Amino acid sequence: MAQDLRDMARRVTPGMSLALPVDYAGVSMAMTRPLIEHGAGGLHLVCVPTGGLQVDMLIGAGLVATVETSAVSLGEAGGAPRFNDAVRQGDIRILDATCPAIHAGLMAAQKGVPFLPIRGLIGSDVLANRPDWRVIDNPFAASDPVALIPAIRPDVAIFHAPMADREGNVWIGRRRELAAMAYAASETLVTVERIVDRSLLADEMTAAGTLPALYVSAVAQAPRGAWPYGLWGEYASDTDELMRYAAAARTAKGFAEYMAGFVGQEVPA
Amino acid sequence: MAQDLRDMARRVTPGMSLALPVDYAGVSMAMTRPLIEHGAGGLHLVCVPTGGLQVDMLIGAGLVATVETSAVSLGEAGGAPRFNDAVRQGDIRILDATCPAIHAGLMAAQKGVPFLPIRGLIGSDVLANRPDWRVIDNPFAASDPVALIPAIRPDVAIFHAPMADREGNVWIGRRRELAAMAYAASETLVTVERIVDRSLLADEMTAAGTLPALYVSAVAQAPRGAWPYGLWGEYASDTDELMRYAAAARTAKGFAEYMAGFVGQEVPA
Amino acid sequence: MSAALPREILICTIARLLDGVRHVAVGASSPMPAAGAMLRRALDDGQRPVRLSILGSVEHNFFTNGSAELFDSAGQGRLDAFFLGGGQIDGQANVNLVGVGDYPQVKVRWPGSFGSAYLYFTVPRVILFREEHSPRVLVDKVDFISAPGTSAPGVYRTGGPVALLTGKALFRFDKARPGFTLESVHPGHDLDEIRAATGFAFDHAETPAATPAPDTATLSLLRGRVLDELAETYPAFAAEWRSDLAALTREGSPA
Amino acid sequence: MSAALPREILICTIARLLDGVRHVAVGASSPMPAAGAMLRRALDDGQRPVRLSILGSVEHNFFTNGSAELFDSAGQGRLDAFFLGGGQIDGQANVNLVGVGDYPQVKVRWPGSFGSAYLYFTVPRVILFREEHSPRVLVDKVDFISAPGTSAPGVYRTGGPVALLTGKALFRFDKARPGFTLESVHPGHDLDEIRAATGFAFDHAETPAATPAPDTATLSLLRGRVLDELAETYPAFAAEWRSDLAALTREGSPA
Repeated sequence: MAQDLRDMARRVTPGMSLALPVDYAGVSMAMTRPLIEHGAGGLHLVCVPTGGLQVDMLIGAGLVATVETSAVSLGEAGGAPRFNDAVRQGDIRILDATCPAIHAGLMAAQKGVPFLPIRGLIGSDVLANRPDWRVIDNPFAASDPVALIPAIRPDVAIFHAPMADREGNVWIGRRRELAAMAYAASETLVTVERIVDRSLLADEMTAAGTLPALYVSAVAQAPRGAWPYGLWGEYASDTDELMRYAAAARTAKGFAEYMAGFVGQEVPA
Repeated sequence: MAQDLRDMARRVTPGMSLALPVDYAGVSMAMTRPLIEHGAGGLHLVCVPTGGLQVDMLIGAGLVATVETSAVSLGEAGGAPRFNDAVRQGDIRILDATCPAIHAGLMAAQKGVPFLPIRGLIGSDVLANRPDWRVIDNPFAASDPVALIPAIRPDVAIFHAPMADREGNVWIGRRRELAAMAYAASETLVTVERIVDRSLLADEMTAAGTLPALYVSAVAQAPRGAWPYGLWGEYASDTDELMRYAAAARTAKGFAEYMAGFVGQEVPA
Repeated sequence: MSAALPREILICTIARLLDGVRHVAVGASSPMPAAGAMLRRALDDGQRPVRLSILGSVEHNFFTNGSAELFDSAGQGRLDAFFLGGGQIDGQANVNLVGVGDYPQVKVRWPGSFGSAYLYFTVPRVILFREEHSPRVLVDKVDFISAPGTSAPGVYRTGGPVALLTGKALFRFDKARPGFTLESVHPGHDLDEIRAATGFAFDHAETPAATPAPDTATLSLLRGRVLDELAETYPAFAAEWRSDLAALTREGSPA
Repeated sequence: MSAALPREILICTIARLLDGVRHVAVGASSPMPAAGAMLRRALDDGQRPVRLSILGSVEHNFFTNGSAELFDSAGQGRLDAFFLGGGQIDGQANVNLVGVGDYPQVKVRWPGSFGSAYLYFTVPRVILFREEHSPRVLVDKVDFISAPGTSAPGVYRTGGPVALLTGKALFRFDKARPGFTLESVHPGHDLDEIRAATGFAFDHAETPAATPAPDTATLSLLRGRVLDELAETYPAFAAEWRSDLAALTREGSPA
């Protein structure tokens, strides 16, 4: 494993909160093994806005105390086995949310405000089980209850993107939830397919899809670093591999066996 | 004047609220004359977040009832003469704001929520003069007052951008306040330097800076349509022309004389 | 042309439920709602543009502001229709996407509520779609309300459920009562079967109508343009459908 | 090398006030703050990266999320320093960017408060910079508070004014008192003149210090790299400065 990935993983300390993106946005699967080997536990995962393979692996590895999410699944490959098992066993605390509430919490952090209001939610058991959320009467109208979501300020955001330049600017294209995570987080760790020599801010076309280095703590190259997930505009998901994982991870033993061979980047056969 | 610009102007009816961008983001100066000739008055201008030449011209033409803004000026060319005069005369209602409050109001509309909180403001006369804003105690902390800005939902947003495609997608690059205006507004009218044949959403690079047609009501071509303002990545501001306007518009008569010759697009000599 | 397959009747029913929409969104693993929306678009071609967003798809994604934009556009009133499934759906149209048993340590855990707790409030036409029609799914009372079917007066709500479509029948939802009314029964099923398979009480005519089969023109559009379009995003689903159609033709041909 | 021009002393003072910052933003028409920030960056070269955002500039804009991003980054604590001018500044460091007279129908209208009512609260090191030092600008009490110098206990405030720099002097702001203390007087000015030109009361030493002139190395950096950089964004200001330097050399050369 590359030393720079190990170095990035070392920035995560026990008990930290980690923001991780939805499966199609750019999951840094390449960071999964370094995180597990590093072993910082008691993590609070914030799924933006849902989780998948990476979340399931970190749970299976015993590093997770809390999952804050709108869902965890392996998509076409079915339910997330280690997550589902941990919930049933009561091994993790689950903070069930709904997608726009996660976005609202991150946006509150981005704006430097203590909360953001959100419509919906009222009367749901999602809201009923979130004592950390509030309902107030909209001060601009009569008897109009509205839910408030407190700011979500992750310690670290981790994702994978197509490219970065040597100044640390990262091209995220239209996956702006990656920017939202970085704005909200104290530190942001990024793996990329390639590092380019020209500045991504040098022309307006690439600049439009670029997260500025101001928000980026470290970048490391990890080709096919989202595998077995795909990366938009780059490569497709490896559904067979996800199925293989889903079958193996049904038991703790099967999970351990699968993980023994998992590098986190596709290794040419 | 092009018929399509006239047609777009006709979508504006008396008393509507219009969102207009800051001078460097892409002002559709090309729409100024069609709007004035169309003559819909009693307008409520929302400057995102500040106004300049276009706002001054619409005020000078007598079409404006209210200006909601963080500032109005001609930048290097000095104060905005028709705006300043209208304020002194009490001819317009001024809703003084601060830049991030305008952004917060638009973001509330984008999110479909009645308000957004914002830090700062407390103890300022900006807040003291906005009875339409509120201060509440942050429900997540003890004795922590925080200001709330109600959603700003303009009837029409109007701006100028480098290009659009035939489906109505508009390339706005990193000037994302233009997207924010469009998300918040009921209708969005856009002038562009050029219309391209390929879809701007067809590849991830151009898609990253594209406002989807979902938010765009009409597009018209208007080469150099921001002049005498510049357009990022395209052409620079014509400061001499702004100075010429600033000098002329010191009086109502000078303004009328200047406007008689103003087409709203640079005419080759 | 051979008679409509059960799934084709479902897709055509979805297209009917989408009549008049400008913008419809479907989840990532929802080939039938996607096919219904594509059929709607094909039927409205030249009259009204129908925008289709498929979450997680690169091809059918015209959003450019990350995964928050779908929810933002719903909040702005720019999203007309959406589909919700649900591990459990009850007679009040409450939806459970979280699990069976006592929360949080549920016996069976499903992925989670996704955007339901928001979109159910803000999308005018939410179609509940679940092929499995059984007392396990259609329950009297859900174990966890991911999203409530109705709201108290005064609660801001511009959207909600309009219909429930299963593999056996189509129900309409009446939010005033609140409750479901059986609208039609799909070919090959009957009221007794549906009564037995439904865990909640519902209104129905003495002799419920049959879900209409598509006309030839619609079926031809569906098996042509729509199936081709669908194959780009859901290749496995489209291939299975094509093979069923081939089998149907073989069976039918000797006659 | 010839002696420092008055504007060079101001720029070097600004660079001094920016010691230790990681990210500083300046307004669109602010060549001197920009020059001070560029000098700070040049002085820190190789030790600490200093990011400079110039509002409205394409060249010095590393933001990619529209004009809201500056304010967002301040709210996140990622903006260390900012400059504020003001048509009026009073002894409590209240700033007026709106106008003179009774609001809203003021006698003299200035552009407006811009981002001051927010950035004054959220940027740790706000430097008040106004070259004109007169009783018209430095007033006892502003006519309109665009942004207050201090806040009541309990009001969320992570930033505020640290200094006031004019063409005649440098003041430090003490938010506990609250009030200004004269820190140093620029060459060619004295306490009596400053007292007469200042409309508010301020603390001062019996014999105030003189604002230090830059050393030769700093001055050489300023007239070389910084002036070149500045010329890209503020060509007119840079040209005037160069012509003043040329005149200074001509005057000095016969000696």
